[in-house]
Amino acid sequence: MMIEVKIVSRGGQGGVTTARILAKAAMEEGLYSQAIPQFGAERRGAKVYSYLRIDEKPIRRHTKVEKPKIVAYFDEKLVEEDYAEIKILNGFAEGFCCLNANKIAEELGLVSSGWYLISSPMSGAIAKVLGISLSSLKYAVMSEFSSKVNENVLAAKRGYEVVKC
Amino acid sequence: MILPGNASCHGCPITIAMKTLDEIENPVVLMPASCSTVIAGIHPNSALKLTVVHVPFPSTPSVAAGMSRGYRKLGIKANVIAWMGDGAADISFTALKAIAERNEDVMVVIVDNEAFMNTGNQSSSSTPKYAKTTTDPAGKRENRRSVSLSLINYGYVATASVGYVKDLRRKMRKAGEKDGFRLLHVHCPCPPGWKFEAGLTVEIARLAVQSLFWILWEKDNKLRISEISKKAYENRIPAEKYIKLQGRFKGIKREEIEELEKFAVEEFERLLKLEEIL
Amino acid sequence: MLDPLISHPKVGSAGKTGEWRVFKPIVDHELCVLCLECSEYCPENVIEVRDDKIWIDYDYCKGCLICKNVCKMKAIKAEREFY
Amino acid sequence: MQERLQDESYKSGKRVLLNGNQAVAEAVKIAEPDVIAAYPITPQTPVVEKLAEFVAEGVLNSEFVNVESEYSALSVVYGAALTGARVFTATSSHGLAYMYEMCWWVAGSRVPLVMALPTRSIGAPWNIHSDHSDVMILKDVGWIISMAENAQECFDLTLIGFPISEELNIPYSVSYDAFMVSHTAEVVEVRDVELPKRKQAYKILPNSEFALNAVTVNDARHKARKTLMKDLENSRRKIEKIGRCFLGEDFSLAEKYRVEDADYVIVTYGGWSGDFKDVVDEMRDEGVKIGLLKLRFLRPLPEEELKEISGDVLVVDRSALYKFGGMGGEIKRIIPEAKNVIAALGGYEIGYSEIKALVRRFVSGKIGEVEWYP
Repeated sequence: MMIEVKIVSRGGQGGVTTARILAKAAMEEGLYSQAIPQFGAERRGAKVYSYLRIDEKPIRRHTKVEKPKIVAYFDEKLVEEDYAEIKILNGFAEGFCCLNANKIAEELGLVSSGWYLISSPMSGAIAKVLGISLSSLKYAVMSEFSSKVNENVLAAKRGYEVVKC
Repeated sequence: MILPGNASCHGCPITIAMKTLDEIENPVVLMPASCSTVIAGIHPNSALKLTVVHVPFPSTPSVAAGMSRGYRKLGIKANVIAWMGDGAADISFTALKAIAERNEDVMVVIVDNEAFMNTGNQSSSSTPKYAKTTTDPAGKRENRRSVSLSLINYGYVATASVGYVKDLRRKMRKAGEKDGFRLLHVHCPCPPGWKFEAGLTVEIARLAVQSLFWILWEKDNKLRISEISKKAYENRIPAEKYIKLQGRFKGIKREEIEELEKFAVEEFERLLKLEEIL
Repeated sequence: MLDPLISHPKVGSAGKTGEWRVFKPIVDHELCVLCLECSEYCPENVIEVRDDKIWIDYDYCKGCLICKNVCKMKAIKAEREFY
Repeated sequence: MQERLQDESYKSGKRVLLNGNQAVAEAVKIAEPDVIAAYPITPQTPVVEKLAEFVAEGVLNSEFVNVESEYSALSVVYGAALTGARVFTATSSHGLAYMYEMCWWVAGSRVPLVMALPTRSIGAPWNIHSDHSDVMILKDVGWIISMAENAQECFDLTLIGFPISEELNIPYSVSYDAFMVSHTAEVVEVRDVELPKRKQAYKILPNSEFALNAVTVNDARHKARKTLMKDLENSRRKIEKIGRCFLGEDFSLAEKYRVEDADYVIVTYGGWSGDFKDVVDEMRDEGVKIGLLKLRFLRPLPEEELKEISGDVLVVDRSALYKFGGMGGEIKRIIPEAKNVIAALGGYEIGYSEIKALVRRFVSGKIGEVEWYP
């Protein structure tokens, strides 16, 4: 059964990277995956949608994701009306799987020009919800980053461990 | 080497220039649409005993750069020569500037007959003010601009004239021996285009230099105005002598000749100042 | 495949261009000092030295008369061939 | 979901997550061109950046030329190809339009080269998104044109492009939808293959002493064009032979998907093909005998497969030529009753449900000769 995930972030927070990390982690699990960035110009601070598809068989579909099972919001202000079964939030609110990804990023020094770089903790949280193993996640994070690799691996691990539904 | 029995017009300056290609070792000559294309021969014949590649008008500098990169990568010794008219220099200027900037190992030869002659004499940026062309039937309104001067900061750049073949040969040989970007800008008075008798090509070319309408210079490590032109500055002949022989200036007014003369002298004096700093 | 794309060098690529001539340059060998100025400036590349004399290939000489005009010895004169 | 799919390629560690652009670059790395020249344009830019990175890292031994325009990009690789160098370039949309003159010149010169073409709309108005307007202007120039459905095909069709182009002496383009394929990362099997050395019909060398492409009169240009077009028309067997050699025995110019007994057949190409396959499966489950013919190559046109189709045919295009979509008009030459839809230009995002709705309309006989969708 194909699972579709929608990631709602702001340009600069790492939403596109999150989709790539998760697609790689799923691939490491022996699954097929697709990471779809928002098409077109990405602007820092503006709302950005990225998508993820995971399946046991090759994914043929290339059109937009219409009805994601899972949605992940990178901050509370980004939350919008949706019909997803599972919602993940960087923040705290009723009905969401929650974590404080900003805090994890801050503690590990994953900050750039005041922005919390939360692709790793968020991918940790989403991986947990998706049932992807921690070892596959770590592998994906390591292959995605070329600097602050250890910090990102730690951040992903913490996101994975602290997310509460 | 240009072979006899080609399709050039009577008294063609371009074929005079083509003969000096024998100064170059391992030449591969690129030709965009131009008089040279027609002179070079109609299929299945070629009028040049050389390797020649005919290419679309604006692509010449870039195809030349590609060939030179290819030869370099494959370890083949070759001297790629982009042989173009002033028209091709106009239409390919972005590419020309780009290969100069990248210092591509290409030798550019611009045979400048001061208009688009292959299509029957339309104005180019080289056409002098007041010269009549089919697209400026009342005479051109703007002064010409020198493509070689605009590229003076890139590699070896020199001007030459078919009126002074020894100087042309020397510069051709010198450019051919160098690596990187090289530009040789050759003045080519055109009998049918400028409307003068075919036998006068060389004479007109020399008058252009002696009246300062064409300046011979060379920028190697340093800019040097060639001796021929320095002497011409000291014993300058009146512009009228050069202009009156050419039908393209028919009906030109006295004050207009004076204006052109002033422009030519000023250009030379600017170059003299440039010689001190470049 | 390649026949239409490849052209080979040929003397007379545009035919017997000597037929284009109106004036025929004639060398006065008495006056000629073999300075080769005429050969250097000949646009058609038809002037060379044969048997220590200037030789013009009239099969291809178009008769532009540049040779006549650049000759410092005034050793070349023109003869009209057509009226 | 936790169950691992332990296929061979996964075990050998060659499965990597790549988007279409990266997959193209990986294939180019294997082909190891002598000269690469390209000018950035969205959505092609990452191809150029990736190759520049490979060269800088020293994993790719190519001359990389940073040109000032697409026109020069194709001019540079054309020049290099004449010398015997293997070459690669990439562009898109306005870039292709800008280099159009050289597209003809390259084809006419019978010079092998490979160009990646993520397909993007051509303005005005400005639009950086996917449709097939650009590749359609290349269609009748005299190039081999392949069309990738996904990142895997981006890799595969780029890889085989080099030997195909060099065997046929015809330039080769690999096209793939902007963003939908160029920027979507997928699991790709990076094949561990070695390509044969470059060959070509002729080279230009200092001692060649002939002229290439001189002015022609009478029959020469006619002959040149006729030979090129006939060689392109007849290139099918050689393309398939090379494709099968590198990609496996089931490689062909067109993919037949459940068409054998079909009453309805969708003919399409590019990034949507997979969505249509999913629709075909769903409707087959409902008892509708429907199939899909995916054109993997637009040039040469897979005419044999098109002629074999039975039942009602719908050609789905993503470009508009006069009256018909990019391929619809010409497929009607082979299948006169074929219906044609011109869908979602300029990245107009239609979803899977809309694709399904379109197919349902077709099956219920509600689509006219040619329609815009939406």
